[in-house]
Amino acid sequence: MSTALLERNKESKEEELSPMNQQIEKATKISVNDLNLFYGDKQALYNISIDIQEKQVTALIGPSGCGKSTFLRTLNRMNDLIDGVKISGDITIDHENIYQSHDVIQLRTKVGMVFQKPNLFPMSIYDNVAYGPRMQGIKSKRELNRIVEESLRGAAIWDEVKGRLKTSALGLSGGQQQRVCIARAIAMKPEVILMDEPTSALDPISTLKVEELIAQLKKDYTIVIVTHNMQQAARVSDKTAFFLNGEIIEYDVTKKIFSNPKDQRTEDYVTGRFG
Amino acid sequence: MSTALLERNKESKEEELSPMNQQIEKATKISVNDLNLFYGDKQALYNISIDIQEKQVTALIGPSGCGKSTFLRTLNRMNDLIDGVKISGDITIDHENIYQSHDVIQLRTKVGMVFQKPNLFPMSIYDNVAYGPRMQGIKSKRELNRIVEESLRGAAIWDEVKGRLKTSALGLSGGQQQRVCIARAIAMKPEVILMDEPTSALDPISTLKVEELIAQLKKDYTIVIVTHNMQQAARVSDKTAFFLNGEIIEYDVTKKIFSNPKDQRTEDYVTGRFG
Amino acid sequence: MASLPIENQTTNNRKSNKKKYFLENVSSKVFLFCALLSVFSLLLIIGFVFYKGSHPFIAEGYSFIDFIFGTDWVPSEDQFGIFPMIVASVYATIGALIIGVPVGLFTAIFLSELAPKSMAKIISPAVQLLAGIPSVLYGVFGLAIIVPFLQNNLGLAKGQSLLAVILVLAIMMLPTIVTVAETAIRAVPKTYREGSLALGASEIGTIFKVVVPAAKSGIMAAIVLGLGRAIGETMAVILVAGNSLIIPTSLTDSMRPLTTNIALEMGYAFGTHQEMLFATGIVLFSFILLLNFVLAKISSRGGN
Amino acid sequence: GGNNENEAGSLNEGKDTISISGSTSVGPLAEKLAFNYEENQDVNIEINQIGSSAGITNAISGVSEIGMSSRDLKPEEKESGLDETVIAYDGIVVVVHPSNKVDNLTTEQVKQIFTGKITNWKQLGGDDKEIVVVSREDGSGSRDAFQEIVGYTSGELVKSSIIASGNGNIKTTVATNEHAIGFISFEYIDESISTVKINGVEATAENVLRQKYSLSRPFLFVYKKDHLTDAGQQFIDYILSPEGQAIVSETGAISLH
Amino acid sequence: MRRFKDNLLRGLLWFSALLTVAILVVIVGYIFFKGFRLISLDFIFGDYSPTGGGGIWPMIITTIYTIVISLLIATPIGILAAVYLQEYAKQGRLVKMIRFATESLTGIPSIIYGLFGAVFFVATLKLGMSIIAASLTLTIIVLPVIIRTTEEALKTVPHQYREGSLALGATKLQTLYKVILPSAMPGILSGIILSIGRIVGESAAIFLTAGTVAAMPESIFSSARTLTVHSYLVTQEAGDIELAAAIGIVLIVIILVLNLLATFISKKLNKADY
Ligand SMILES: Nc1ncnc2c1ncn2[C@@H]1O[C@H](COP(=O)(O)OP(=O)(O)OP(=O)(O)O)[C@@H](O)[C@H]1O
Ligand SMILES: Nc1ncnc2c1ncn2[C@@H]1O[C@H](COP(=O)(O)OP(=O)(O)OP(=O)(O)O)[C@@H](O)[C@H]1O
Ligand SMILES: [Mg+2]
Ligand SMILES: [Mg+2]
Repeated sequence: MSTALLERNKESKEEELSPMNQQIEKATKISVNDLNLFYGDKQALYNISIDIQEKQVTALIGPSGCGKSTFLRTLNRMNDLIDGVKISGDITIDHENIYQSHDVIQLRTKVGMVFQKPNLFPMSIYDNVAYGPRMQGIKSKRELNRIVEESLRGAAIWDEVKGRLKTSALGLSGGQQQRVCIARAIAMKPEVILMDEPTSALDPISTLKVEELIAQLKKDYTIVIVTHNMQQAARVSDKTAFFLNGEIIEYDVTKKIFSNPKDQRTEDYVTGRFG
Repeated sequence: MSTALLERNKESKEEELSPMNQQIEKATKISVNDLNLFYGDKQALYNISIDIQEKQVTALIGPSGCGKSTFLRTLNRMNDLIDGVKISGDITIDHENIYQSHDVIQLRTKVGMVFQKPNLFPMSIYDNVAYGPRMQGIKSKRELNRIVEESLRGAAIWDEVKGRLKTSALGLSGGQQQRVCIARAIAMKPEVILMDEPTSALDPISTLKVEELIAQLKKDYTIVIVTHNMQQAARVSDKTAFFLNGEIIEYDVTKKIFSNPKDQRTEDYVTGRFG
Repeated sequence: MASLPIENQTTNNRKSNKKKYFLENVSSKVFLFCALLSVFSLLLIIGFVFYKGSHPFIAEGYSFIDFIFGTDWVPSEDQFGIFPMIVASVYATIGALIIGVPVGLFTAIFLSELAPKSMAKIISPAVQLLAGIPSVLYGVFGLAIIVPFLQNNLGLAKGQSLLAVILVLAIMMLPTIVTVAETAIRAVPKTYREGSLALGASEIGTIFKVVVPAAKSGIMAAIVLGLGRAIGETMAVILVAGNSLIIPTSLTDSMRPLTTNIALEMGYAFGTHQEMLFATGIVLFSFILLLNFVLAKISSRGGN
Repeated sequence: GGNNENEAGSLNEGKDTISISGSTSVGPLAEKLAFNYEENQDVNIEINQIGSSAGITNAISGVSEIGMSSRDLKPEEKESGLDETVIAYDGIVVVVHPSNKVDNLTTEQVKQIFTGKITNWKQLGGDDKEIVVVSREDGSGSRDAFQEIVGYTSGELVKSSIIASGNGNIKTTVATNEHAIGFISFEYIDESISTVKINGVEATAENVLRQKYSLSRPFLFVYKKDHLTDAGQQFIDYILSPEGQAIVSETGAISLH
Repeated sequence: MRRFKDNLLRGLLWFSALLTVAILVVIVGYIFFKGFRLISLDFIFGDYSPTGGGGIWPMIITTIYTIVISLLIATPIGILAAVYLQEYAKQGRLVKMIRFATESLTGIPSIIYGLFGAVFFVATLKLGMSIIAASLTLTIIVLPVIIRTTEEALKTVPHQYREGSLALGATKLQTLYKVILPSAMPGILSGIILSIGRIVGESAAIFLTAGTVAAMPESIFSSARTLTVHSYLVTQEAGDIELAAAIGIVLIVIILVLNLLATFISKKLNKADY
């Protein structure tokens, strides 16, 4: 299956895209085929088709409101929660159609998510991070302690919060909260991690740490990340998809997107000449 | 009064900083003197002293949790709302001590604010933007229409929302919401605008637009902006203060901070070598 | 980061997920069952009232029009006209709303937004205490304090009056309105308040323009529940209404609301008389439906 | 069966249980009778004061063994096979506020007051004050009896009259209103209100028994013959005995003898 | 002008609150003033006798029985029903109608519930006049209150919490009892407290279903008299306001204890109380 389908925009040249894909040896983890999504009557995604490779970082970029978050949320079926959302097309993860399977829980255990706005629960920091594992039935105090510490370290926040694990998570600064959110997702040891602008609230140092973390995580995990930060996309991702008005305009290895994009609009966007 | 006081960190060299300030001719708009702030028993700001110049953009940078937001919120007394906050020291705006005056409302009309997380009210877009002016007693429909359109244009969001001004503001994407927040602040025509990472949820294009807007606004307004984005600080600000652990480590003209900082820690931070 | 072997974990998940989905299924059935049970019991009551109350009109040839618009209620002489009571109920309810709702809401706003924490901590539970005082005692209070007060200060021959009813009902609505509305207002996110204050809105402006509208749904619930409490109240009203069978024309007239009629005579009623009291219940129910409908309309209009 | 609701009875060491429900006017008297009766007998008497009609309904349906009524049975109720026993008489007394100077009325005057022909105390030799009429609810035994003896119908009752439920409420209403006039049972007379002589006759039990004082009504026990247990019958017998009737007199009601 | 309006509104807020407090003080004060003379150990703990004034211990026990049983039934059903309406049901006409009917039923006078209970629970289900029949009737009376307040409380729980939890692979059920219900606890609690008030304050519905037997109930199938019914009877027939007020004092104390207990329990249940 081809990686970037631009059914509506006939400007794309599919045959040119295919060779690029062949350079990437990794297996396909997520395969999206002809996905359309409507919020009520309003179409938010048009004919999205994309293959996302295992153990790589795939970045989604594009202007505000173009549908990046919406697309990301189809991958763990978070859009199911919104009334009036209609979806057509297929999404398979590990060759399993996630919209046909009824096991959303397993899907969401496998596909972790970090949201745009930190959304910690009104509990202690510890309980927030231990939440997922507990829901999976892990009860051993020692095991939980280990997971919590490991996850918080992984999210580069351990040192800041280790003394106040039992205090409310909502007392943390925005950046701290977001890192705890990442820790909470990591604690589940998912296979895929979806990140919706995970560092938009972070300072450069934490951002760097999270980016390092991403680089490290991708050895084991498949990561899809939405970012507004071109440098970040360039730094962390292996492949990049450029969204515009609900369509994928271009999807390719990151280097190519940033150095030599096919589409004029992509070039305009990544060089900041857009709009 | 000297601009950067590093009472606790004796490494700083005050006498060296002073000459830099003299290059800046603008008058002092906000003057902060020996400010200490406690959340309950926990001290969040230490001996902050800083002069902020009129009709300039002052950027506050520093790692997450260092107190940037906290400091920003002292300038329009938003910290008054938090229980158990204790403040010592003086802040004067236009030579008036804002903690002695009892007219917080006038202060906040004069000092607008854009928050880290978009916090639109559950009303229509129009009502959100018209909220401040209405509170000021503006009733004329035409006048309000004009203000709303102007402000939304100013925040680079007019075209996206003009068709749905009367629909709920909460249906917008994160980026869109934040720009409406900026519009809402602009609608008040304040003298000072405080921005707490106003573009952290925006895509590069909107960010650029907002930055242009900031450049334009500073002709009339004094702007204080917290940002994690070094490039942004470098692009938009005239002066930059570097915060660390609740103190100002260095405060100087932006160019100096980024090209030739005095303090090793500042250098480490702005070059991303920190931590 | 070190991790458990992924496959291992996945199979674990699969196993336990079966149980989870089962639980999920069962629980949603249980929730549905509870909802249906509630609905069922409520339907039963409605059915019961309608069954009993419609009998005279269906089987005994009484005219429903005469029932609604008749002005004479003399059960022992087979006259069943409840028009004066309908008027009385409308007046009493509207009056109680006009006094009870603003006082209750304002108190709730005060407690959640203005009152110092320590003050709210004492007053809120104290107000909730009022909710548990038996209505008989409210009636006694009304009869012993409010009625003589009106009698003496307004120079009336009798203090049992529309005004006394309105005051007692307004008082009885208070705890419900205050408690429910206070909880709703407290739940409004802080960011709204911050956003508004940062725009130079005053504390009061913020409260009325942002916080209260954001809590609209809960406030409506407070009003509706408070109203229900007031309309459904009988024991207290019996004592202060006077229960006279006239169409009230002034606040100082004594009158008999629909509910009182039911409670007053049910103890001795028999046969058609009793059924007519149930019919009174139907009218009351329709009255409440109408009122709630109007309130819902008002609130949805106010929303935009 | 007549005792189907009384699972408690079987828990109670095999004691017999008599369940009685009905009139709130008869209730207090029945409670005292039961209280004394239980002291000497191995029996458990449950008394529920829920109103005459509900008590009669219970007696018919078998929820209660005996119903208490302060009004006469309606024809339909009699048709369903109820028997009745008068256990006492209840005198009804006209009461006014203690400050009221009027202390004697003729039956005709009472009638004119309650039908709205006389509207000011002045007309009766009292102060120049509007009369506020207080009556019981339609269907109430006291009211039925009162109206029958005084001689007016429910339809004639002055419309602006205050309707109070229960003797206590009439008493409280009259006690707090100088304008008011009402009627209550003998049992509830106390110093908060003052009583009015009817046709010059004082409202006392003797005068009722001597048939000088006409305002009275019977207190009834109603039951279905086949529901009545031996214990129930014995309790009724006890009430009708001199011992039981002595208690009746003690409580302020009028004994049968 | 704006300032004037602000001050006016602020004044009104203060005025309303003061008025409410004044009403509270006057009513509670009146009850205490009227009733405190009767309060004695014997009055509370003695055995009831129809001749003396006191001995309300059996009624205290009955009152507590009815509260506990009604709450034990109504709270779970009400909360779960609200959960269904708010979290599971499709928000359509039907749900709206259910909500509407529920609300409207709060205005039906309790004597009608009482008559219903007398026909349905007492006679049809053959429970007899008993504490259980009264409790079931009371359950129906307070259900709308619990459902409605719980629904409102659920509505105020931020959507992000649900998303956050579900995205972590938690089931809806887990999300519900770990995140949503704890966050909604204050609202639910106020519903429960109002219900306690409603149960305690009820008379008509109780004397028609539990009767007025003034003796210690042997079991929940016994007929018995609650404090409120007792105070109803003494005001209605005897006009003994002092006694009613004395009972009122006891009731106020009971409610106070129960409200504190409910608050305490909900705090215990709600570990997420930050
Ligand atoms: N729940 C919703 N109902 C209706 N429309 C929605 C909803 N959520 C998003 N949209 C619309 O769908 C479009 C895509 O939104 P989305 O949040 O996916 O954008 P995005 O690319 O993530 O933007 P941003 O970078 O600002 O987060 C936008 O036009 C938005 O207004
Ligand atoms: N309400 C509060 N109560 C207690 N501590 C707080 C509160 N708000 C902030 N803090 C603490 O004060 C310190 C400074 O927080 P602040 O929000 O000012 O950081 P920041 O520099 O804005 O960080 P970020 O870049 O992550 O937004 C942090 O350690 C934070 O945990
Ligand atoms: Mg987004
Ligand atoms: Mg901050």
